[in-house]
Amino acid sequence: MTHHLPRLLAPLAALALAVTACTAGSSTAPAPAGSSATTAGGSSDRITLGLVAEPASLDFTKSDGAAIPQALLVNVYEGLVKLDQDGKIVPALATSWKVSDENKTYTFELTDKAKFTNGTAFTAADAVFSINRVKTDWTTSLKAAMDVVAEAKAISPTQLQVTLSAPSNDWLYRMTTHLGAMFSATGVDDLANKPIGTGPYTFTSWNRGDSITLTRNEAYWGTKPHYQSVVLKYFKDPTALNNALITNAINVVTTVQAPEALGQFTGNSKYQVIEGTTNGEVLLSFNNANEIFKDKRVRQAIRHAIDHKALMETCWAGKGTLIGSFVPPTDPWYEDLTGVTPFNKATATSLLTQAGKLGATLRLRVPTLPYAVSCGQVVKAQLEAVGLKVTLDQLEFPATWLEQVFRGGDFDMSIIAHVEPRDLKAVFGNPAYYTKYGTPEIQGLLKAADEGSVDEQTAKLKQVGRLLAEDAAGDVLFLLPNLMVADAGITGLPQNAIAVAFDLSKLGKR
Amino acid sequence: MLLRIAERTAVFLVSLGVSSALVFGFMVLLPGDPARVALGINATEVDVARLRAEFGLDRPLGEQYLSWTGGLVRADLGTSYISRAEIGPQIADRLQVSLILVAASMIIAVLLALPFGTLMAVHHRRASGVVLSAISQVGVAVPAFLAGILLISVFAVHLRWLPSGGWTPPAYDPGLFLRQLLLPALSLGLVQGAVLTRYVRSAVLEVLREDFLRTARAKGLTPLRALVRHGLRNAAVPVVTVLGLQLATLLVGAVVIERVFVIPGLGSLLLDNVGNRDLIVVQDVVMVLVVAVLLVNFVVDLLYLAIDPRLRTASR
Amino acid sequence: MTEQLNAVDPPAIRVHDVTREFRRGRTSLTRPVPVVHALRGVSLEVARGQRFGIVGESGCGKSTLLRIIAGLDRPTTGSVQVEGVEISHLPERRLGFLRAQLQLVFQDPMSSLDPRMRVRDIIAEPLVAQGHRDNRTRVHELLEAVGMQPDAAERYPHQFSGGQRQRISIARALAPDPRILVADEPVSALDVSVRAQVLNLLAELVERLSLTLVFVSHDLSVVRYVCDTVAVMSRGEIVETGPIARVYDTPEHPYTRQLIAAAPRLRAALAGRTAAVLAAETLAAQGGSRPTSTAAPAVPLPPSSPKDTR
Amino acid sequence: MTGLSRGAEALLPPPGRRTRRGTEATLLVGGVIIAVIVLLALVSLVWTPYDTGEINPSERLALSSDRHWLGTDKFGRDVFSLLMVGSQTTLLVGLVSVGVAALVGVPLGILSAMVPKWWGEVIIRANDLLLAFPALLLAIMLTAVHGQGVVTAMIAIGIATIPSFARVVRSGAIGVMKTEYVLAARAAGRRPLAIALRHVLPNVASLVIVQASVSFAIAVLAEAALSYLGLGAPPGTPSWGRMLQEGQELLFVAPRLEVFPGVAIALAVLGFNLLGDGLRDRFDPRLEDRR
Amino acid sequence: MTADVVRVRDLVVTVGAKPLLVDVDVTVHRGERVGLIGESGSGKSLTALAIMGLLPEDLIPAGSVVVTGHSGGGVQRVTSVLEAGEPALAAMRGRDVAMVFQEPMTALNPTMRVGAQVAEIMTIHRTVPDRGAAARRAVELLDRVGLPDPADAARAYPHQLSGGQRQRVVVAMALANDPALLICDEPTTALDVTVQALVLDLVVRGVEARDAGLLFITHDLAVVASVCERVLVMYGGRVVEAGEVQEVFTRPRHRYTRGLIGASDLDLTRPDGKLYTIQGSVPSSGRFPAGCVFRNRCTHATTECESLPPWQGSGPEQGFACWHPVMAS
Repeated sequence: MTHHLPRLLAPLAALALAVTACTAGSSTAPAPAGSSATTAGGSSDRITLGLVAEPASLDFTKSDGAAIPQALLVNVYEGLVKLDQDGKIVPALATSWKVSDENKTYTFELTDKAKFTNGTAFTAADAVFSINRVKTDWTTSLKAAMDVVAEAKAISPTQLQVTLSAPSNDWLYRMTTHLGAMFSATGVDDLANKPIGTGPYTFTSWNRGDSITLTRNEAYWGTKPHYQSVVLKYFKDPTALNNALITNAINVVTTVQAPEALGQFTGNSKYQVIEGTTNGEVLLSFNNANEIFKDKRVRQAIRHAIDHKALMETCWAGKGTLIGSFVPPTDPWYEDLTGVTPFNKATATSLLTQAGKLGATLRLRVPTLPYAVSCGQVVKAQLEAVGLKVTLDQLEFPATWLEQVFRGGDFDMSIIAHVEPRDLKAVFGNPAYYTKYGTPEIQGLLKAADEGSVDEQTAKLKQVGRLLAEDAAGDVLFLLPNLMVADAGITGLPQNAIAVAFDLSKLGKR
Repeated sequence: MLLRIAERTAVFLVSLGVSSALVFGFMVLLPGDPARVALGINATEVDVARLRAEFGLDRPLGEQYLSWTGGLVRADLGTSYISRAEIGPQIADRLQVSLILVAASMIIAVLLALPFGTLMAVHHRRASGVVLSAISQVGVAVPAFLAGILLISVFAVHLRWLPSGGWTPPAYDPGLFLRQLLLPALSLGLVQGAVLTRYVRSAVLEVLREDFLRTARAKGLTPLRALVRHGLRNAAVPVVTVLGLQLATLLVGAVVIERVFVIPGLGSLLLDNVGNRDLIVVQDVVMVLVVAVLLVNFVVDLLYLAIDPRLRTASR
Repeated sequence: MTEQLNAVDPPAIRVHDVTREFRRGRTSLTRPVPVVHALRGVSLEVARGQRFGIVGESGCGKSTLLRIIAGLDRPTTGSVQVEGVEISHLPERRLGFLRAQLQLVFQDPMSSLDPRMRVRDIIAEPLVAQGHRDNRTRVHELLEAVGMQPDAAERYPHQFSGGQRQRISIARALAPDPRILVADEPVSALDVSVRAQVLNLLAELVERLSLTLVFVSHDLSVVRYVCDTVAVMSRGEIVETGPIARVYDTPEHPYTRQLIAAAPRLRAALAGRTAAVLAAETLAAQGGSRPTSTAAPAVPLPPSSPKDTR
Repeated sequence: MTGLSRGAEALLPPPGRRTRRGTEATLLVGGVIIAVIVLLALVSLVWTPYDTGEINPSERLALSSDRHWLGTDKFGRDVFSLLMVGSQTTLLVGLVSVGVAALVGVPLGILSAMVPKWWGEVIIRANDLLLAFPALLLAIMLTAVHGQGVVTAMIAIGIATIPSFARVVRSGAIGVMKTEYVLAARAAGRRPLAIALRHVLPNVASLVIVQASVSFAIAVLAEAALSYLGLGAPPGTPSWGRMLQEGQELLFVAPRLEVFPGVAIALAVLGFNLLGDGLRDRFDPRLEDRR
Repeated sequence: MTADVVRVRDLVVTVGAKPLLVDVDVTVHRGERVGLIGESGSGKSLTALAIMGLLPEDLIPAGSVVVTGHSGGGVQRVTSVLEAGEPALAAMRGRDVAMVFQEPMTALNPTMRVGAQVAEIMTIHRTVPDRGAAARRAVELLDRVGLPDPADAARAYPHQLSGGQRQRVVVAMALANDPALLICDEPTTALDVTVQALVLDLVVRGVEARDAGLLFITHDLAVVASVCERVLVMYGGRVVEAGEVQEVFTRPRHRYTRGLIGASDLDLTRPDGKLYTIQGSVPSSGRFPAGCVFRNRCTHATTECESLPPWQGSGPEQGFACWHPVMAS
């Protein structure tokens, strides 16, 4: 036999080589740096971050999905303003701004140092172009937030004036998201493949299915980042993500998908574990258009039935924050409302009995996301313990879940984390939304908050939060924690994940 | 001989045609409007209609099918609905990854299966054969991804000998490429090898009972030489069949291992794009996979002709 | 039964100018599809009560002919009449009368009985297929007729020896009380000591039930014992027909002569007809002139024959 | 059976075959494993040590103990109970998918052997085309249409298994159609359907049983793979594949959650494979004479 | 008398506890043609396989089998088959002893050209200087066995030849190294009668030309009478009668031999027109009665037959074992 082995091996080896050779010449060959994930730990020039959801495209003007702005905003694209770690709006490309005319006119002073990576300088004209382009070219749902803009004009190359048709506190906030990303008037031909921005990093390559590589923008107008290159590496499997950190294939796990697994990193001096907060309210949503949920007692019973502490303990290893409302602590109008409907099985059962819905069957349709799948099982068990029947199914995320639950309304309850910042209005202010909620009272308060002063805004939104809790429009199970694990020496990692962007510019090394 | 090749080629081409229609038909059935998915949850009807027109989704199905297959023939796989990237190069990259992984694991499988399967067959009555046979049975029973997980936890996490996953094109860093390839190829290869071993064993057993093998021994060949000179080629037909089937299923089946080892292969591309409802990508990937399988079958058919002269003249 | 036999009746079997061609798989792109001429213009007539032998070597077309007579295959051209009825163009569902009139015994005692069926069901199958119910007594009758115990009915074929299986096969053939029995090499797979038993049984049954017998064999001596008339087939043609004694003693066709010359016979062998003599005579009968030469003529490549397809 | 003179044929055990004893041992081990799994599944219909729907945070990730023989998972559910209930899914997936495959594949195989050769060729080529759609691919495609779930997985695995049934049955049926007893049945006046049912089907039944057993094993593996990818049993439906998937994220915290379902799957596959091998040898016509 | 090329003494072959062959004695001398006859299950083929050392693994032989061959230059090579190791046996097979099997359809490797298969047996034993010579000699051999156009035939694959042609190839192969003993196991059973005559002639002339011994196994008495000088009759795993062909077939002593001759001869009928038969059928292996193996089918069986009949005769080459022999007339 042994004589035959080399002969057998030879053609196979040849095949392998042939395939190999093809790779080198392939059209979308990634840059060497971006293609590999090991050895990252040793290089001071390069850092590799492990992320969970890979973007489907690089063009957030055409495609939804949090992954694109997470990677590109603040890093490749910059806005006029951005959000700091405490949730405050701070300058970015705009060095300062003034609001006048009953909060309807915004005048931004722009930096004159910024330059797009295609070589052109950033001017007010680009800003006007970018703002107008949202209305004309964007196709994502976010664009609606720009509808309030009546006019944008360049007063001088460094002065931009934006006039709103009505006062809106929300508008400036939205400008911190990718809605406010500044594009070069001459650099939007191929956004899906060639993003051009003013940010501290330039887009270098995208090895689809694997990683995106960003390179330091040596011509950046602000403080240049420490790392020469940043690799964002995407993992579908949480275990693989953790393994990658353990085996030095990555330096940072940006989102710990299985909090139970944190155990292997805590107490190990090689790693630092970062626990912060996010905007991600894990919402047990009700389809309020359904007959059964028209009865407030049922909604309240469900809130009473759920032992939130045990739930968070069970499905997210106790990591996270119990908030009892739809407002995260990083918003100024946050209030701890966990006491509104305390966990009480007896109350729940008696409410259900009063409503005549004891033994009713509810369809809990959750997306295929780790926390939703986990929590779904706990919710099912807890609701069944008070006399409801729950059928749990799992819908592929995003497509099927969007199709059937979100758009189709074919569900009784679902679980999903609403990670968009300040999404109170979107989720509970719109009867057409999948939660089918949005009483005139709430809508009125939301409008007043948007148009009023900052103090008014805070007061009104507090009221909304409380109303929602008392009316049990849905049940916020808990607030997702921002859990990261990183090599011990890495600095500048954001404590809280409250902005849509993952700011890579502060990353450094001790 | 030429006729047989022509025959097989015809079957191959007809199969291609039929399966492309099947794949297209199936994709039409997929719920979810790709334009709507691409635009996200709050898109307006106007935007959706515009995008549908842009992708040609509003044209009659027959026309869509013809333009798609026409593109396939010209090796133009179209543009993704969502990422707007050209699909061809993307699939080509992924296919290379999958092919390397599958080829490597099949090499391991064959290197494992040929000697051990033969040994098991020759010694099937002895303790060594029985023990090997039992080991292979256990190997067959282990899911490949479980093998992968175990290999990672031992060799990557505990021993730190090899990376736990990832992929580097061989041209950039051959050493790293090989180190990253080893574990996934092993997890697939060991399991597939165990399966193949069973087939080699039974094929060799089958051949061992052939008259001509007894003739060979009556000529003065030792059992092993008789087997090598006369048996293996005759045992090759069933083994090649299984090998072909394994290759074919592995191209998709490797997706599990790709998931475990974070390898950007074709299976992952398919799975991701089903999730994204990037219909055209799904359609193309499925088609590429089907073509690959049919191609493998075609090659296997030709191999039959090479192995067994009886098939060259006699009609099946 | 015997009084029915009179001259105006049609013969039991009349085969006229039957050809049968098989198209084989194409072997080349350029050449036409090869056609095997299994039968080329075969004609024969079997009178009622006759015991008609068909002799030939493998691939000569005798099995094809037999299948055509039994309505299991169709001639490419020509006519086949059984009991006066033209069967060559009847669809299978209209062959009911043929199934009742003509039954078959096959060669291989292993493969001719369904291993998953009890003997009872095997024997009753022709009856069931023809719509009879409750065949228990008939099965026992038949078993007895072929010299087996009634308890055999409850057993399976593999529990019997080759000779016994052939008896079961005969019992099945006799079940619908046919007038014609067609036997395809019924003893060639049997041990010598058993062969004689089965031949005796066949002869006895044919006699007792006044059957018309068509007996196909490659072995002239077996045919000689069982039959009164013989047709010799070679390469799809009947080369010679006649009373068995005449054909055996004064063969007219060279092929018949060769067949007789080549067959080893015990007594002749003991009298000095050694292998060399056999070969020489065979070649001589064939028209070969150099019986002792090493360069024996090419053995003809037989067309599609059951043995060849293995 | 050629080669050895007929005498020796009856005398010799076919060389290269398992001995009777080996066959019996294989059958026995396979049979016992499967019997235990079936028994567990049946018992779990009426009783399990703990309710698998019940979530018990206070007992999360418990180690093996008297209370929980195999410990608990991250929801505090009893792993042994989960394994018991999970065996239902495993068996169900196997049964339905093998049933689907057999129901389509067997008639297809018989048909392709009984119709004129050319048509048979067309049927089997069409059947071969199905081979181009492995279970995983079908499952991914079907999931896209019907959503994830056990039913989708079962149908996908079932459809993907059709070709192997059709092929095996076809080759067996062709053999049967060549036998003289089929000729005899035709001569006796049997119609094709009766021949198919009374002669072909019973004589390929052993092949079907063996194929079913082996396919069962493959189905169990396929279900595990699908569950791992999130295309199999939904959460709340205990399944071994699902347990493997859920356990994986805790691999280093609680490796037992990976080991137990892994062992269960491997055992089930092993059991069905052994059963299939044993049955194959037992049904081997070459051993038949020696019964 | 010349030297014996094979000498089998007290050969017993068992599988498990079941005896398949008991006390078989066979001797073949150089240049002698010996027939081994019997029905299915009598043990003929097993005897042949035992001589070749090719018994299946789980069949256990005992006794002695000694093959005396010639390895050239007049040097004799003696192989004690049951004791020899595989290399020695391999050296013996195809050189000192060659074998022709029953089924020409399957005895040849379907994936190898015929000429190469013939040449192989010579290269294995290095009876020709090199591969080229082996190939040339193969063509020559194919010519000798009467294949038309032997050069073409050598390039053919087995399936392209007819049954008779294939059997000629097998004979050519068997004779290639001029073996001292040729064993033919039912070599013509699968062949047509006209082909059979020629192949038999081929075999006989082949061994005669080489002065080799021939052990010819068949169930056909007429064939054995045409080919052999001496014959052994086997039944139930035992040799029940042996002697000169003329003697055994004209004056059989054992009741089985007598019955076999009667049943074989279709020209001979009983007074009632029926053929002579032996009652019952051959039992399957291991089911033969103790004592005289034939007694359950024998019309002359008495209680005496329950004990083993002794061998009566001048030696293993002539004699019989029967309590109630046919009286020599």
